[in-house]
Amino acid sequence: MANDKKSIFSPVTAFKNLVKKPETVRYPAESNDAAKRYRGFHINDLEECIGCSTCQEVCVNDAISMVEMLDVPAEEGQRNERPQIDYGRCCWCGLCVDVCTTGSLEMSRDYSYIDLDPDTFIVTPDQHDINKVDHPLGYLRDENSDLLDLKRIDIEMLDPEARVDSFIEIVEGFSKEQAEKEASRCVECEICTDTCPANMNIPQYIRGIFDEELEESVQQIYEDNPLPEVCGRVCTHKCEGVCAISHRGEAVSIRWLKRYAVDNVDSADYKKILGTEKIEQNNKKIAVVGAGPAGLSAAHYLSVMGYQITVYEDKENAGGMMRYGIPEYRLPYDALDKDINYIKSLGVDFVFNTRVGEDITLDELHEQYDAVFAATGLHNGRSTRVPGTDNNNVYQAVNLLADIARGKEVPVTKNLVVIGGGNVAMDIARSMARLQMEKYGEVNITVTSLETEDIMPADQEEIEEAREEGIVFKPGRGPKEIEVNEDGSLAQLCTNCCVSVFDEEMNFNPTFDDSDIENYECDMVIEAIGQGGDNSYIDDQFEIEYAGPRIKINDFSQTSVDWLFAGGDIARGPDVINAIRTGHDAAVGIDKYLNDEL
Amino acid sequence: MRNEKELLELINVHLEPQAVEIKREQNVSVELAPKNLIQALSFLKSHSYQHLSTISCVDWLEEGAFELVYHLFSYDDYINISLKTRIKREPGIFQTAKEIWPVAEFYERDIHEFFGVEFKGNDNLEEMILENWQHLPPMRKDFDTREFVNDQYEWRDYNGQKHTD
Amino acid sequence: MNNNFVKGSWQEILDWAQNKSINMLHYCTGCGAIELPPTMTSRYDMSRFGIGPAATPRQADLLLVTGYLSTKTLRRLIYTYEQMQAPKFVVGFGSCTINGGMYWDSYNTIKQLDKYLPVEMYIAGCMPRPEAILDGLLKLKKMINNGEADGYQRYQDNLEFYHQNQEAVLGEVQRTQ
Amino acid sequence: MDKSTQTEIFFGPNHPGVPGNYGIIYEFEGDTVTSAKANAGHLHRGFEKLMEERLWIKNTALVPRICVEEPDINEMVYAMGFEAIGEIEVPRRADYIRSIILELARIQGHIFSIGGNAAGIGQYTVMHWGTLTRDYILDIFEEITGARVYHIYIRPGGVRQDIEDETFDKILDLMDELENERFPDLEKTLFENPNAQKRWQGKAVITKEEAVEMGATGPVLRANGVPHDLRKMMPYAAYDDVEFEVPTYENGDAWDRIKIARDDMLQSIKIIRQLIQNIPDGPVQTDLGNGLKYKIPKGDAYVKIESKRGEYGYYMVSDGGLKPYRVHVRGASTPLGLYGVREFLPGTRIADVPVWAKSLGICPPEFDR
Amino acid sequence: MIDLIYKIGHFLLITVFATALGLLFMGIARKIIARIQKRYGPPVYQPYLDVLKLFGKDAITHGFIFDFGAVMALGGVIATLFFIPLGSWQLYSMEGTVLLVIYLLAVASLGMAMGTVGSGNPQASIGISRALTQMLGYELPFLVILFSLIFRYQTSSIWGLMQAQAGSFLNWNLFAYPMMALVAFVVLIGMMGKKPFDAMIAPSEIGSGPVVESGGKYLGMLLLQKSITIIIELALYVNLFLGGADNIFSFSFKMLIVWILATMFGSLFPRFRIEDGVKFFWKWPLGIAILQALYIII
Repeated sequence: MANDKKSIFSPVTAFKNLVKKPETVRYPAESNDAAKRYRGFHINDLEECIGCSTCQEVCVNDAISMVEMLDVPAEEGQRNERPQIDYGRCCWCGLCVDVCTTGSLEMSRDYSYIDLDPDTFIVTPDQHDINKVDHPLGYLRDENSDLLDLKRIDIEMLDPEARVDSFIEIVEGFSKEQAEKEASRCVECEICTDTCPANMNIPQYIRGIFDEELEESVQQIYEDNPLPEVCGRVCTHKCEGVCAISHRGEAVSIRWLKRYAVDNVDSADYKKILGTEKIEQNNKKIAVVGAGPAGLSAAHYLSVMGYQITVYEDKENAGGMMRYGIPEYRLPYDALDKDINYIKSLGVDFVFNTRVGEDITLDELHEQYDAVFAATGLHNGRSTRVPGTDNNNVYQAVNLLADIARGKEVPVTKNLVVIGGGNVAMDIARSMARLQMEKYGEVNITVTSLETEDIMPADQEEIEEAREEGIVFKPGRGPKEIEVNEDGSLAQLCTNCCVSVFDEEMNFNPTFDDSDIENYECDMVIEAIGQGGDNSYIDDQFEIEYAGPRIKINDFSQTSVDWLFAGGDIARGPDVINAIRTGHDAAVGIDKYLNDEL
Repeated sequence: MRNEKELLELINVHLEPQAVEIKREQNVSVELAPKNLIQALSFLKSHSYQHLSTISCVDWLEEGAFELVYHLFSYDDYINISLKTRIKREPGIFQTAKEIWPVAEFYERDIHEFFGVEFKGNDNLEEMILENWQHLPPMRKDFDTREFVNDQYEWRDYNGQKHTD
Repeated sequence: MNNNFVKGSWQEILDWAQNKSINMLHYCTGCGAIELPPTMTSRYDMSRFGIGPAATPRQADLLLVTGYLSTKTLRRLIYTYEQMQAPKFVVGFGSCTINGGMYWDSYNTIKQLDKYLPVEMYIAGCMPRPEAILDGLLKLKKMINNGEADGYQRYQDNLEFYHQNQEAVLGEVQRTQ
Repeated sequence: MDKSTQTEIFFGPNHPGVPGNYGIIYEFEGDTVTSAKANAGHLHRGFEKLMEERLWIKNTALVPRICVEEPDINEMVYAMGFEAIGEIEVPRRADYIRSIILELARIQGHIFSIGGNAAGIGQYTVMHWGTLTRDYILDIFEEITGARVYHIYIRPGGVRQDIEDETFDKILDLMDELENERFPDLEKTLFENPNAQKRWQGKAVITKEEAVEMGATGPVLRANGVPHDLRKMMPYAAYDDVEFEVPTYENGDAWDRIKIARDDMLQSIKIIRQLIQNIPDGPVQTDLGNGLKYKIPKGDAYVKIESKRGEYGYYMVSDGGLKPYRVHVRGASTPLGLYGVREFLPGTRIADVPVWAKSLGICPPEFDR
Repeated sequence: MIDLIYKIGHFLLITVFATALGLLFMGIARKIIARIQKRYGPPVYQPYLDVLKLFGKDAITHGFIFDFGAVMALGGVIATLFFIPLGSWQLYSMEGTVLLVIYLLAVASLGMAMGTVGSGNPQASIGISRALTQMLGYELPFLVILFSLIFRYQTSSIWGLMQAQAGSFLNWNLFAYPMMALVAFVVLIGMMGKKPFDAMIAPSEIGSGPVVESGGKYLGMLLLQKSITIIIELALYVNLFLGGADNIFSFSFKMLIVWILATMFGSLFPRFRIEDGVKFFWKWPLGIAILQALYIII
């Protein structure tokens, strides 16, 4: 206390301020701009925003709600909803900006909004904030503040060298930690659910994985998809294409997560988990034609409802294209059988080696059963019909794939060309690559397609993997002629440049440039440009309506003949998930139809 | 100066702990039976643990227990001890620590107000923070604040502009 | 008629004086109060506009509700408001006074201030910056000058409505009026 | 004493002399307080309950609101609790930035409370200067974090954004300005002012024994010659990398506590300079994955740090879920504001009640919560 | 009759003038304090607006005593005003002695006290008891000064005391008896209730003391009373120590100088506790005053 200086004159120094300029900011005459990072009112780029509602999820105060906007189209991958912000709740924390999946939501430096009417404190921000004037941007998210996990967990895959000589499944699947980490990336926006042809409860089953409750996941998956082992491997995963995370990062590996969930639950527990231990029968009988994904799906859902199902299949085993079209390295038969066996265990009868239309007519089915679901698929390969396709060394991909699946010997030559740019082309090319490797120790396969690589219908990763395995791509080429040697063997495939595949109305109408000719030497050509179905078993007996090449069905997969339902590739698609959806729809439809609700 | 290990030894010898754990550097957690706790507090206080940071209460609804956590600190050892004990949730009665630390009276009052725990020996447990509270003590897990707010208050709907879902 | 005219213009003069001289009550109901000192003191100095602090409710014209109101504070705030002398004005600060703000699901705060007291205007923010507060007060001045700030009359006219709402939350409320 | 000569006064909650929305009900006789009790709870929002209802990340926006005077302290304790339970390492640069923020916040808080203390004894000039000076620090905060008061900047795993080099320069410039211009002015006008000394010396004394007994920490202890500071006793963030002293005085009165605030600010300036000089490069945030899905294992932790008023602690419990199971806040002034009022206020002159309340740094929101 | 009207007119004029000047001084003070605090402050004419506004507001009464107290306070100061020479402008100031002025000012204080008792607020009671205690503090040295002046010049009339300093400015008591002038300056600060002697209104301790329950028109009246009091006290000081003035303008100017100085010092020093304040008055000012008195007497 003693050493505290004190003097009544010391404070007098403060009088110097009398002659100094005051430090007051004379607002509003002198404005004091907010800092560069200032968290002011929200602005939102309505074009960029996809209405994913993640901002709503993260909002601490329930200040954000999604409001329907009629002038924004509800396209695939986005909802016509945009965030509405309640400034009677907002706390300007900026978490919504940090978490915004597209980066459309931002903050301006504007901070002043005053009104007499509290009802005006709610706004759907667009490029202007609540004051409807332009302001410089304020707080911006950067990589540190970002709340999304943009990097996906890479799935373990066999190396190209290790996988190319066998049909062992190349994707190894997630470990528990990986799966949980990957599952944690999901923001549960449900954009994927809207996009999935089967409208699967994707966020819910991913949440199950995150919560370490796989049984919950399996339940959620079986709501809409009775073939998860299949879809967990070979689904075209449109969901991942629209995944909200994919706008700024890599999409959540939805497909692999689904696979993880079902792979790690024992099929013996399925009945308990799904509550199908005891199903009440209703003594109605349904016939399903075709044991492909659509047929299996319909059979599953109908049998869960208590119907007696008989599936007619002309091949010797169930699965359709899943078994006879998709090679084993992508979809091991064990996995397929796990799904099918569960459906069988529900009491579904299978009649194999029986072709409807030949062994039994549709009319007969109609008499024996209460309703019929037809899903016979597309099993006949189409030909390019260019000169030379009638040669013995020109094959159809579907036939070869089926033979490989049956374990039959297939012809393998040294120098192969595949025509086609779809997944079937990839499947056959890669299968043949494995056979070539077994036989010759090297891969020599060329894939030509009309489409250039950016519009090739095959999955990008399939193309990548094929390339890794040594397959050469020649995209944008139209087959012109297969030149045949005099001894009947093939010489080369002659191609011209494909200028455009579709015309202005987006119809298939390729145009070619004959000045650009390339020839590919080959001793075997496989055509994989699409398949057609054989609906004669229907057409012979009924006048059925078509929509283009496909059978016309309504929302419940019902055809113009009321007891006949159709699904799968003959009605929609072609892919597994659409087939499953039509099968599920048919199940619902048949139930309604038989209860006179349709 | 004791280090964490020596401290735990001391505790093991004198206090019959149910569990001890070095949480991290300078932080020790000790679980005790309710009957030993008050005595442990005065023991530790006489062994340089003179600073009572606060008393926390955790409602373990599923286990039917309230966990009382006494945070002590020693200005000699620079170690923080969290002394934990679990009492039955019903009826939720415990002894006061007011005799050891008079300030505990107010921490206990707080816990009584928000959890409904009674402290025998503490006669000053009247309402302190809340006013005319008629419902379940609000920090209990079975008190649902959102439900309560829904009943008690109305949220603005901005003339129907606000979409709720 | 002539009388009305005189009365009218006298009222205008009073409104004008009121707009030039506002004493706000120093009652920190919530966290927004932390931005009041900068507004009141040297940095933004709201006394430039004739707005100054008042020590007691009796001397105040302006009640700033700076954010959330716990029910316990609401009771005191109502007493305070009723002690103030008309004309008197209430300004709501930030989200909490509009729709609960941060504490929308808190069991102990009110959600809409205008159900309990007549509010002249709201300033957005959590909490509003001093500049926003100044903007708000300048707007309030304009309103007072135009005779539009009539909250205290609304309170008198709808006394039953306000009292009912107050009692719904607080139980019995002592009335000084 | 005849009861009839005693009169009861409601000191607050709306009263210019109280620190915030808080009340002291005291009875007095003549000019001396005879009994007092705290009338707290006006700021109760049920924070601890609200935190149990919100995701880990969402609570980062909630915690600063617990004590409006020292929001950063709350952010820091919360983040530390999360990291302690989840055993998460924080990048070193983030530690440094956190320390810089905390020290700026400390200066900001001290200068504001010195102003408040001065206003309590009627020295409004210093109150104006104090608030003005604080505002320049808030400008820095605004530049770093995007907000003046509630920064929401310190996050589990690190800090929200990196600080740019120009901002460091600005901070250093401001520190020079504080040290060379603003603090000397303050020293002359307030600390050398005989009236101010008279108002504070020997007032609101709390002895060492009393302080330890009730759990008062920080300046209350240091005013009794005990150099206790959690920054030194249980180093966190980057405090083990810097050198600084803990100022102490011997009398335990209001005057000593206010001098400690002054000396603390000078130490903070020293710390900030060292931190800025030695700050390492590198990331400022550990990757914790998707913010909506922060999950830490089951466990609990009592974490505490040194606020400007002493120990500020959180007891956090996680049940392994997406939300905290329980968070209990121990504000620095809790024992003083609730227990101290009753025990130590009686005997004080009415004129010294604001000196008492303000010099002890009673911050009601932290015990109302 | 005309004489009466003239007188009444004069009364009114002087009241209005003093009020206006007092309010202007308050405005100037605010501006100066603001500058010291590094800000701009309200406009100089702010106090006029404040008064106008306050008279436009509703006001709640706390009973007859409360009303009467307010009227008495205002009436007391207005009456005092008539006995103070403002430059050459004066009504009864020829007859007015310093003692009368002191007595009349006490009436005003009593009026305040009555009003306070009427309001029934304990903080107001504390405030008024402090005000009266403080009065005890500063009146004592002030009386010593007055008596030594009266003794020195052998007149108790303010006019007479003022006349005694006529001639050169060196005759002003400020220069003749600087210590006494200094003491009187400190006392003046105390009388005007400026810091550091404003314990009776201390907002942070007791709301605003005596006026805690006064709102609206009552506060307006108190503000007017305050402004007139300031003028009376400044005028007293100017008359006693700065030799008064020939005309109202230079008189006002002198008052302004004193006022500004008082304001500036007031902005620096925190308020005394009431007993410290009284002790202070009885220590330094009283001691010096007595010394000075002894010097004069001997």
